[in-house]
Amino acid sequence: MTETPATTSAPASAGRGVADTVQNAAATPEKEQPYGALGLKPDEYEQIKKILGRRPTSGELAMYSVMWSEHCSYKSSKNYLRQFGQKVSPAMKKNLMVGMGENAGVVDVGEGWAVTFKIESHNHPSYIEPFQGAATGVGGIVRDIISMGARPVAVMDALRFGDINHPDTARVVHGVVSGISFYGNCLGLPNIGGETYFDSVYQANPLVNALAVGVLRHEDLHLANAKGVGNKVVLFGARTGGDGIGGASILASDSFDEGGPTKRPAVQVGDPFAEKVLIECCLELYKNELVEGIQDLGAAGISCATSELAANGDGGMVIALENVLLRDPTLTAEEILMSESQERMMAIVTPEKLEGFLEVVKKWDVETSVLGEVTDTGRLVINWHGEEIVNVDPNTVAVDGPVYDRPVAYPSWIDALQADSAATLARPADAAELRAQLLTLVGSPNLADKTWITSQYDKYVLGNTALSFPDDGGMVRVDEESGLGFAVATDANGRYCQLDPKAGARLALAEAYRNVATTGAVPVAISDCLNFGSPENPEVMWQFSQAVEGLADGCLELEVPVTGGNVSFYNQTGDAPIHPTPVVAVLGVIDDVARRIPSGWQDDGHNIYLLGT
Amino acid sequence: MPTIVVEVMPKAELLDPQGKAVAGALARIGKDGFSSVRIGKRFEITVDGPVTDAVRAEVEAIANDILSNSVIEDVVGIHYETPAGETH
Amino acid sequence: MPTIVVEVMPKAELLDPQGKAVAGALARIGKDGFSSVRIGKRFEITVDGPVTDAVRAEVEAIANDILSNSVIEDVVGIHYETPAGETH
Amino acid sequence: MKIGVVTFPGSLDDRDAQRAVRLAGAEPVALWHGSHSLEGVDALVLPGGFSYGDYLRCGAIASLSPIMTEVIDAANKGMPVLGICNGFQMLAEAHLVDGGLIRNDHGNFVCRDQKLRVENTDSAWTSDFAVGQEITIPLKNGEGGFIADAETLARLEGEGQVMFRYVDVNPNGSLNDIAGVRNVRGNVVGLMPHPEHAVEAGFGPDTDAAMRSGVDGLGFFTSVIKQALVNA
Ligand SMILES: Nc1ncnc2c1ncn2[C@@H]1O[C@H](COP(=O)(O)OP(=O)(O)O)[C@@H](O)[C@H]1O
Repeated sequence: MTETPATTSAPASAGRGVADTVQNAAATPEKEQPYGALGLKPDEYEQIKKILGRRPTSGELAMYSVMWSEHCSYKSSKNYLRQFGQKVSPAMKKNLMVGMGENAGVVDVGEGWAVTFKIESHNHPSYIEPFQGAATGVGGIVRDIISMGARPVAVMDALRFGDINHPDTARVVHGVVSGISFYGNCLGLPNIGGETYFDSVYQANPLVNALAVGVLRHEDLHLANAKGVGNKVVLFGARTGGDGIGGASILASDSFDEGGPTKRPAVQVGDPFAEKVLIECCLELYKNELVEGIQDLGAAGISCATSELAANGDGGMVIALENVLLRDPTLTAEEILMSESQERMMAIVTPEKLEGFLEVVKKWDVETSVLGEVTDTGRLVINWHGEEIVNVDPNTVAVDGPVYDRPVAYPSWIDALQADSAATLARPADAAELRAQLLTLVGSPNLADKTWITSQYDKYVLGNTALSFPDDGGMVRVDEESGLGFAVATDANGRYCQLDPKAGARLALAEAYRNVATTGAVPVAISDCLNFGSPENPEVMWQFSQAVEGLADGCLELEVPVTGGNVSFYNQTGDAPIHPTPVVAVLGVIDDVARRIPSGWQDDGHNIYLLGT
Repeated sequence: MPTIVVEVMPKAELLDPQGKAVAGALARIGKDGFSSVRIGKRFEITVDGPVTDAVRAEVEAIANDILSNSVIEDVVGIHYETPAGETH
Repeated sequence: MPTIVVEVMPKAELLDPQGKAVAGALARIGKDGFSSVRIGKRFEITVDGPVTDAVRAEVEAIANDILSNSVIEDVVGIHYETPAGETH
Repeated sequence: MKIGVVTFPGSLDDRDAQRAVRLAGAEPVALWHGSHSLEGVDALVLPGGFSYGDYLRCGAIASLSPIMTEVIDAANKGMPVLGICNGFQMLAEAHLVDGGLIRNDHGNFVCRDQKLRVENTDSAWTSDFAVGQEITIPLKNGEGGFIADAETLARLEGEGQVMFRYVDVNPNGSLNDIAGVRNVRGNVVGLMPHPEHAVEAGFGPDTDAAMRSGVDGLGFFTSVIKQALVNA
């Protein structure tokens, strides 16, 4: 019998029911495996073999490949992101209930209330299929917020598109904006702000960064971990289908070729209605104290949820994978492990509460299946129709992945770029020229009115929006009695960062900080989405290192902690990386939203002052 | 004037939230016996002149490039109908 | 399993802004020769058992009462297809 | 007075409608789509949102919900019913008001502060307004284009069943700029704009006086409360 090499992004599988077992893997060490097509480097594959003491089964290979992808493992950025945890003063920790490393950071905002927020990218999927890519980006970040025990209350979107006159730009802009509008509006979350920029560096690599904010009472805080031997592992929400298989590693680590979206791996399709029901269902489960913890399923689906829950808990878990409810019965075990089907959650439930759990889930018409339970063996064991197809230490999958100290190189072109300053440009010679320049500026797409976008977003739903477009920051009331509220703004300037990534990152922080402060709120926390080119390019890695250093130092100076965020690498067209684009989101607190300060002149007769330098 | 019907369906392997919602509604009101519902689009295009080979080629191109999104949908049928109604 | 196809179109005398938008888009990119486009829905319903007369009656009722809204839409076709694909 | 607000899976503005009822001075009662009880309420609000994702036609699947049997029955007996946005679409799907709502003519969802003209005050929900009065109410929908065949349209216009018309901008291609209609009896009113988002200064639409200070939506709820007092 001859082995046919795998050509698809999903691992070759022996077919349904007869997956590659642990026993089989031990017996056939010589079997060739398609690790390269899954995005694993030869030495990473060797490392997996060393960890396991044998070759991985195809299911294990699927898990390691998605979890060790840049997108999930942060292997190139980890060494730098540590600064956010190290450069902190006691004042920065004061109001922090949950810091970096969890699904989203949580900040105490007083009166027994807490706010959680996070910004995340969905850049590559949004180029391939702009509508669904952007829609599922919103869906994903909202599930992160729910997993902390919070009710999502607002979203924002920071967008960067190619040249407004390029023939492909309209496809991306219309798709992305209607995708965000569709998903966010249907979830009933007010969109309270964002950014929109056009620049040809983003032509075949738009940036779609979605932010969500949630509120919770202190006592409702939940962390996603699998603790308590014998507790049940339950999957609930949408059925698992063939969506976005291999998406996490293939979509997030590959760059696109010039000439349009030719590569078309399975995309994910979002169902905001299912997510809305899931939100209400999760909140009722929390309220009735029926769950120990809930983990959202995002990139890497069940691979990620099981290994992270186990690694963060007592360390062991056993799963019967055939219990996963399927939309497509022909899916293989490996595909089920990798599927990125949306609107799914995994809960840890004590056996006594399982019945109550199932009752609530049924009330909301949400489908559920019990997959297995928590153990203290230190092993994540996944069975498929009675045969063991995965047996790993979950830490090796979810926590101790490879970490790279990638080479950095100061870009040779940067001195010339910095020297080419605006001071060398000709000044307008007369009033007519000045007028023409001004008109060109105000008519340029980056300064023009954004109403075409913002009018597609519901800003009224929930009835608590105190500020939104065209204000510099969005503001939402948290407590109807006291008027307690929060404000958020996101900012970044890729052109500044191209000139000087360290100063650019600091400026992004400063701008978002100012935009929050001018609403009347006090800035208290940061989330960031770091969008860069390939980490394998030393110049990009230098930009990244500079930007993180600048941001971490800036946060220390302003005494606001980074509570979480996201790194998106491989944003480039061919070899040309995007401008470094660290998007910074600042969260502020205001004790009464009635005292907020909107942008724009409010009344006749007010004095106008110019502050600062 | 001749009418051309183009039928577009969501790709079988992708989620069809619309179909799912309708199937759920049917089950809730006691209409069971239907195991799945998928919802696609049906375009009726009226052409000015006769349906020549050139028109057919053009319609095929439009169906694939404009009326459907090949990332998430398939064109499952193109029918040419004369005013009398019979299908060619 | 047999599949039933139900076709629903917006009523001819009422506005179809989506169809109009597509027709406009076609004209703008130089695809003329199409005088109108109308956009309706195509439902594929899979039934669990054989297509009996009772099933047909039920599908007809569902098509008229649920899958379409008679104020604004017409059911223009119901086709019964066996797995092999031929239409009855 | 008790005003019920029905929550369907996918309802979004149900809590806002409850807040509006409270601010207007009545007691809001949360009702669940899956129940068959109206819990003794005196009037009903079908709130906005995307019930069942609005996937088939807006409001279509919700109009088949268990509680709609009671809603339709109560409406036919004269109970005041207000359908807002998705609620209006449910009323149309349940044939409690005439016409239908289709995708906006420009194809996009639109959220804007919308000026409306009150065309008729002869209903349970509009007596606090004056004919010809202009009010500003937030509008947010993707499928708010009102359509009806020529005969129905002529009847609605002729019988004074057109309650609100869009002023300055027709945001969705509605025929005759129609924003809201009532049934013949006047107890059932449906409209696309959202009165419940214009009930609290600071969180409503902009007015000439101050940003976000519009409270024109309160009139819907105070109207129905007054009518209940008169009938009591
Ligand atoms: N993609 C978007 N999503 C939501 N709001 C946006 C988006 N783009 C711009 N906005 C909002 O539009 C307003 C104007 O944006 P912008 O022109 O970037 O203002 P500024 O230059 O003052 O930051 C702001 O309130 C901003 O939050």
